[in-house]
Amino acid sequence: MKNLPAYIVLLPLCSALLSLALSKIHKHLGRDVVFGALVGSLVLSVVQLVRVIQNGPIHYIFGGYKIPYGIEFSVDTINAVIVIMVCMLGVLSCMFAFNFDKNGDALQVGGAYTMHALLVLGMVGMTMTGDVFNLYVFLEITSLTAYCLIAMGGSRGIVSAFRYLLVGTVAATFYLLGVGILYSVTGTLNMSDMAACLKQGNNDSAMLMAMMFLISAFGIKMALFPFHGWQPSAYTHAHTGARPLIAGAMGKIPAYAMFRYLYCIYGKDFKYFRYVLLIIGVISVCGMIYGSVRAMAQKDIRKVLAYSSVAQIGYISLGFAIGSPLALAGAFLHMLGHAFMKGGLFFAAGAISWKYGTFDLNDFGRIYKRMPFTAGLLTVGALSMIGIPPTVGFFSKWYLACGAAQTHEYVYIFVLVLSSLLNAVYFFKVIEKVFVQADKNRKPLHPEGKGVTEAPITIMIPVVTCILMILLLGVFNVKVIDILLISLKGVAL
Amino acid sequence: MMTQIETILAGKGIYFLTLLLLTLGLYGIIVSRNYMKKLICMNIMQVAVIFFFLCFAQKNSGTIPVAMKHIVHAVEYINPLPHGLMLTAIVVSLGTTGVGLALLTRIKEKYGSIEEKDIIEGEKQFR
Amino acid sequence: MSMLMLEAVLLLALIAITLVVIFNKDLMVVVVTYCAFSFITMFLYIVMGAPDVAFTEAVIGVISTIYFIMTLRNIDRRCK
Amino acid sequence: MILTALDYRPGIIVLLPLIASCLIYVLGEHILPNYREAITFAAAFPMAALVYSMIPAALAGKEIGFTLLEIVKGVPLQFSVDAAGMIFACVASTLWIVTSCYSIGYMRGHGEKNQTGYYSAFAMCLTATMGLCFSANLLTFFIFFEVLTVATYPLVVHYRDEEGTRSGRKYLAYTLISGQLFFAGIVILYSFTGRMDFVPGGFVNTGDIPMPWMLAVFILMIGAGIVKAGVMPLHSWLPAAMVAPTPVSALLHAVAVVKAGAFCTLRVVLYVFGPEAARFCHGSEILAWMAVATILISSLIAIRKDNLKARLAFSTVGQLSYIILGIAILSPFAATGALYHIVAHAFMKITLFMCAGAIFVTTHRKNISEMIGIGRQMPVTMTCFTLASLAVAGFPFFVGFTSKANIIMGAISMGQPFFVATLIVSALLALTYLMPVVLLAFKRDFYNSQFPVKKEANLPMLIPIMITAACSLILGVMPNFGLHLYGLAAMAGNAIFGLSL
Amino acid sequence: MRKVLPLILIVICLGASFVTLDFLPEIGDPSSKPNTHTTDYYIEHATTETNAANMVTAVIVDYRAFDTMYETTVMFIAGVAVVLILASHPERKNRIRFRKVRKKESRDGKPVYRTINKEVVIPLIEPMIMLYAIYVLFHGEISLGGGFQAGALLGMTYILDVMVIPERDSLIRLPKDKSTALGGIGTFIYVLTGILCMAGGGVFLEYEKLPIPMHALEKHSTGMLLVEVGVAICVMATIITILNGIMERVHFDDDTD
Repeated sequence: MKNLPAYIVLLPLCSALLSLALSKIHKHLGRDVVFGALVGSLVLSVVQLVRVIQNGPIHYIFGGYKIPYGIEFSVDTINAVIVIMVCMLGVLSCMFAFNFDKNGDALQVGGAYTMHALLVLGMVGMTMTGDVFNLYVFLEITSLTAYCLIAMGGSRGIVSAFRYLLVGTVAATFYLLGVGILYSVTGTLNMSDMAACLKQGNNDSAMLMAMMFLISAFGIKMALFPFHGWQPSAYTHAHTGARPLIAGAMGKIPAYAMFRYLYCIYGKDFKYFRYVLLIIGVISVCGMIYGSVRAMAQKDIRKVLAYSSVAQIGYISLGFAIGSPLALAGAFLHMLGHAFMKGGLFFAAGAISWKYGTFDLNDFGRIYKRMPFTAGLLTVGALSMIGIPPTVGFFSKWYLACGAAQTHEYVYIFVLVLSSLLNAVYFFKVIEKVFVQADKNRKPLHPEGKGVTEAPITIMIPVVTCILMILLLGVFNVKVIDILLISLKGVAL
Repeated sequence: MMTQIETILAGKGIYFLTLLLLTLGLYGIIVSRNYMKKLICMNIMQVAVIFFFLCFAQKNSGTIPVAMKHIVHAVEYINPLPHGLMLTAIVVSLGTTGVGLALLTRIKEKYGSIEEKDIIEGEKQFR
Repeated sequence: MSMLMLEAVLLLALIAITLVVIFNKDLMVVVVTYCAFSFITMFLYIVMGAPDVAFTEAVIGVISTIYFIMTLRNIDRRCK
Repeated sequence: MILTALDYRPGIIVLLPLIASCLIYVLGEHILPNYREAITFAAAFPMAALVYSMIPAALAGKEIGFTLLEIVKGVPLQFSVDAAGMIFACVASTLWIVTSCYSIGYMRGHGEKNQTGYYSAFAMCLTATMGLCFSANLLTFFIFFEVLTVATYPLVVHYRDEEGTRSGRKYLAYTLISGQLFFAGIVILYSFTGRMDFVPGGFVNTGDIPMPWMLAVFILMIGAGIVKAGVMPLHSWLPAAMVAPTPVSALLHAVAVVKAGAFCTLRVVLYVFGPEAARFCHGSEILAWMAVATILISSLIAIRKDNLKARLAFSTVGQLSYIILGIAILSPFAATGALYHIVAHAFMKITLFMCAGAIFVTTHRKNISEMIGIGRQMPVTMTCFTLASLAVAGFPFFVGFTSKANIIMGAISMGQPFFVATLIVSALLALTYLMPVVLLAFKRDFYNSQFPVKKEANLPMLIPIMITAACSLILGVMPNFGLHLYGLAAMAGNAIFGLSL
Repeated sequence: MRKVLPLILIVICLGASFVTLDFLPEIGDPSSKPNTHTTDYYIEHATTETNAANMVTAVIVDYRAFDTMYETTVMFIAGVAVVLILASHPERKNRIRFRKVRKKESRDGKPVYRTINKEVVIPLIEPMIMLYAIYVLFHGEISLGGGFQAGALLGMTYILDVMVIPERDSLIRLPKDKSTALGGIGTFIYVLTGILCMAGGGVFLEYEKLPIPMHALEKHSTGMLLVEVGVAICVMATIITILNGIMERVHFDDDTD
C-alpha cells in the first residue's frame, strides 16, 4: 500500500490511455473501463484519507530519489479530502454522461471518456503534487481536456473553448513565469524545500512579483472576479455530460493551489503578506457582488449558475484573504460544498434538459409536476447556495464569518450577508419558476407517460448523491472541519 | 563601452528584453482581432517564458550539459534542470497550438470567418 | 562579440518579428515570419547553451509552421 | 445550558413532523393522495402527547434535553425544555391538530389544488416551530428560524397566481434580509462573548461589547424577530401574505410564523442580552416605542379595512406588538404577560381566522360589508367569532384579559404610565374594529333577505372553531386549566428576572 | 483606444518591472541559487546514478520522469482533442474529400510539382530521416535528443510524405482512430514501465527495481529506453493525428484548378 497516491493517479490515466483502443473492440467498453477506474480511484482516495488521518501526511517520491531532486506527492488531510471530492464528482459525472453519448461513433465515445478521466486525473494530480513544475504539467492536462470538453458542446462551445484556450494559456504562462522567478531565487522546485529556502533569504520583492503573477494565473484558472471573462460562456456551452464536472470541480483546484502558495510556500513570514491578502480580499469581495448581480439578469439556468460560480469562488478566496484557521477551514468547506452544490444543480438542470432539451428558465414553469424529485433536489441545492441551514452553504458561510469576526474584519461579514441576499434573489427566481409560475409549452424529447416521469436512474443517482452530500457535509461539518484543521493548524495566521 | 553594455545586459538587459517579448505577445493577444494572430502571439508569449528560464540557467564558461570524461566539476556544466523543464513546456505549447488550430478550423466552418467581430456577430445566431 | 551581445541582438530580432506579426495584415506573411521566429529562437537556444531545447524547437518549429499553413489553406489569408 | 436530565423527547418532537413532511411530499401527489391527512394526524397527535408529557418536568424546573451533535465548531445542536419554550410548544402542537382538522374541511370544501405541497410545507413549518421552541442555543434557534422562513414560502404562494407570487417575493425579501442580518449579529455576538446558549436573564454583560457595537448587534438580532412579528415599519409582508388560503393565514398569524418572531425577540432580549444589557444599550426603549406606535397605528388601519381577513391581519400586527411591548418593558409581570399573550392571542386569533374562512367557504364572501345578517345563517360560527372578539378586546373572563392585565401591571411597576394608556386605548380600538362585524352579523333588518337558510360550514371546520373559542373562554376564567400555561409563563418571567416563585 | 490602452498599461508594467528587476540572479553567474542549489546534485550524480551522459535526458526521463509521463499524456490529449473537436459534429459538406489520384499537369504538359523530386525524397531522404530518428531515440542518453525528438522526426517523415505527394499513400499509414489509439498505447508503455518498477517492489518509476536480471545501472538504461520508446510512439502518433485532423478539412484549391 505504499504506492497508494500513485495508484490514485495511475488508475484514471491507464483507463484513459486504453479507452480509445478498447473502444475499437466495443463501443462502450472504454467507457466502462473508465468508469471502473474512477470508482477505483474514489475508493483508494477514501482509503488514503483514512491513512493520512491515522499516520500523518504521506510523502511519496517518484523514482525513489531524495526529496528536492525527485518529484513528490505530498498528501495531507486537506488535499486528501479534496481528492475525494474530485473523484466523487468524476464518478458521478461519468455516470451522468452515459446518457449523452447515444449518437457518436466509437471514437467519439471513447475519446470523450478519455477526456473525462484525464480531467479528473489532472485535477487530482494538481491537488496532490508537491512539486511546482509538476503542478504546471497537471494544470496543462486539466486545461487541455477542458478545452476539448468545452469545444464538444457545439457551435458556441468552440468559440468559448478557443477563448478559454487563449486566456488559459496566458494563465499557464504567467504561472510558469511566477515559478521561474521563484526558482531563480531558490533553485528548487519542491514546495517544502522552496518554502524553507524562501524563509532563509531576503527575497521579498521577488516573492511579491512572483505572487502577482501567480495570483493572476490562478485567478484566471479559477475565474476570480477580474479574470472571470472566459468562464460564463465556457460553463454554459460545455458538453452537457461534462458540464457538472467542469463547473463543479475545475475552479476549485487552482484555488487550492493558490492556498498552497499563499500559506504553505510563502507563509506569514512574508513581508508583504498582509497586502497580498488585502488584494485578494478586495477582488473576492468585488467578485461576490459582481457575480451575483450579473447572475440576476440571466435567463438561462446555465448562465445563472455560471455567474453564481464567479460569486461563490469569491467566498473561497475570501476565506484565504481572512486567513484565520476557521476562515480557511470555512473556505475549504465551501470548496467541497460548492463543488457538490454546483455539480448537483447542473446535474438537475441536465436532468431537465435530458427530458425537455431546454435550459431556458422560462420553460421551467411548474416543472415540479412532472419531475417532483428533481425539483425538490434542485430546491435544496439552491437553498444551499443561498446559505439556508442545515445545508453546507450556511455552515461554510458561518465559518467564514466567524473567521472574519475573529480578525475584526467586519466588512467581510456584511459582504457575505449582502452576497447571500443577492444569491437569494436569483435562486428564488429559479425556485419560483420551478414551483410557481405557469407552464410553458415544453415538448419532451423522449416519449413519456402521464404523471410523474423522472429522468433515468443514471441521471438521478448523481443528483441525489450530490444533494445528499450537501446535507451530510452540512450536518456533519464539524467532522470535516476537524479533519481540515489537523493540517491547517500549522499554516494559518 | 562594450563591457558596460555587457554588465547591463547580464544584470537586467536580457531579462528586460525577454519581458518585452512577453508583453508584446500579451499585447498582441489583446489587440489582434484575428484569432489566428492571437494564437501566434500566444506562442510567442510561451517562447518568451522559455527564454526567461534559460537565461538564468546559463553559466559563464560553462559547456553544454553532456558529461565528458575530462570535465568533472559541476561549475563547468550549464544547468540542465531548466532545459528539461522547458522541453516539457515546448511540447505543451505544441499540443496547445494543435488544439487551437483545430478549434480555428471549426470556427471558420461554423462562422465563416475568424475575425472577432464576425464571430461575435455569428454567436447571436446560436443559442 | 560576446555571447550576451549575440543574445541581445537575437532577442531584438525576435521583437522586431513580433511587431511584424502583430501589425501585418497578411496571415501568410505572419505565419512565415513566425517560422523565421522559431528559427531564430533555435539559434538563441544554442547560444544559451541548451542544445536539447534547440533540437526540439527546430523540430517543433517546422511542425507547427506546417500546421499553421495547413490551417491557413482553410481560412482567409487576409485579416482586418 | 446545563442539562439536568437526558431526554430525547424534544428531538422526537422535532423529528415527527419532519418525517411526516417528507412522507407527504414523496407519497403525496400520485401514490397515496388521500393519506396526506392521515399522515398529518399520525404525526400531530403523538407530537402533542409528547409535548404535554413534558409539562410536569418543565413545571418542576428541571432542565431536560439532549445534545444531538456539534453543529459547528464549539457550538452543539442542543435541545432543551424550559418554561418559555414549553408554552410556545404547547400552543403550536395543540393548534396543529386543530388547524389540520380545519384544513381538511376547508380544502375539501373549497376544492383546493396543490394539497400535497400544502400539507408537506405545513408539517415542515411545525418542524421548524418545534425546533425553535426547544432550541437551547442561538445557533440551533437560527437554523430552525431560517427553515421556518423557507418552509412558509410555499404556503404563501399556494395559489400560484400573480398576487401570490408578488406577496411571496415580498415575504422573502423581508424575512431573508432580516434573517441574514440576524446571522451577522449572531456571528459578531459570538466573536465578542464566545457564548451561544440561552440563559434566563441573558449572558451578555454590559462590559462585554463596546457600546455602539452593542446597540448595533442588538438591533441586528432584534430585526429578524420584529420583522416576523410584523412590528410597524416592517410589517407590510404580513397583510400581503393574506392571499394564502385561510388555514395558512391562521397558521401564519396565530401559530407559527409571527409567534416565532415574537418568540425570537423574547429569546434575544431576555435570554441572550438580558434585562440589564438591554436597558444599558437602550435597545429595549427603541423596541418599546416601536411596539407602542405599532399598536396604535395598526388598530387605526384595521378600522378602515373592509376585507375581513385584512382587518384581522392588522389586528394581528397590533396584538403581536403587545407581546413585544411586554418583552421590552423588562419587568417580571410584563414578561409573564407577554408569554401568556402568546397563548392568548393564538387561541383568539385562530378562532377569528377560522371563522372568516368558514364564512368564505360557505358563502364566498370576503368583505365585511357583504356579511350583514350572516348571523342568521351561521349562528354557531358567529357566536364563536363574538367570543373571540371580546377576548381580543380584553374583556374580563376572557383569555386576553389575563395577559393584558399582566402587561399593564408590569408597566405600572416600571413607572410607565404612557404604556398603560396605550394598552387601554388599544383595547377600545380593538372593540371598535371587531364589534361592527358582530353587530352587523346579527343585524335583524336583513335577516331574511340575504341569508335565508341556516347553513353552517361542514363539521371538520366547525368543531375546531368551537374548540378554540371555548379554550379562549376557559383559559380566561382558569388560566392554569389543563396545561398549566399561566404557571409556566409566570415561572419563565420570574426565572428571567432572578425571582423565586 | 482599444490599441492604446493596453499599450499604456503594458508600458507601465514594463517600466515597473525594469525598476524592480534587481532580484533576479545575474546571467551567467555560476554561483547563483538556481545554478547551485539542486543543480549540482544533478550534474554530479547524473552519470553515476542514471548511467546517462546527457544530463538533460537524465533529468527528464529519470529524476523527473513523472513530469515527462504527463508531458507525453499532454501530447496524447492534444491528439485526441483535435480528433474530437474536428469530428464531434460531422457535416457532410465540410467533410474532407480525400484527394483523388489525378495527374497533375499544367497546360504545356509538364508536371506541377517540379521543384520537389519525389524520386529523391521518398527513397532517399525519408529513410534517412527515419534512421536518424531511431539513432536519436537510442542515443538519447549519451548525446542530444531523446524520445520526443525521435517521435517528432518520425512524424516529420509522414508530414514530408504527405506534403510532397498528396495523392500517394504514405510510408506510415495511420487513419485517425488508429493513430489516437497508438498514441494511447505509446503513453501506456511509459506507464507500464513505471508499473513494472512497482511490481519489482519499488516506487513508481524507480528503474532500479525493474524486475529484470541486470545490473542496477543497466536497469536504469533499460528503463529510460523503454520510456523513450513510449514517448516516441506517442509523439509520432499525435503529430500525425493533428496533421491528419487539420488536413482532412482542407480544400486543396490547387488540386482541382
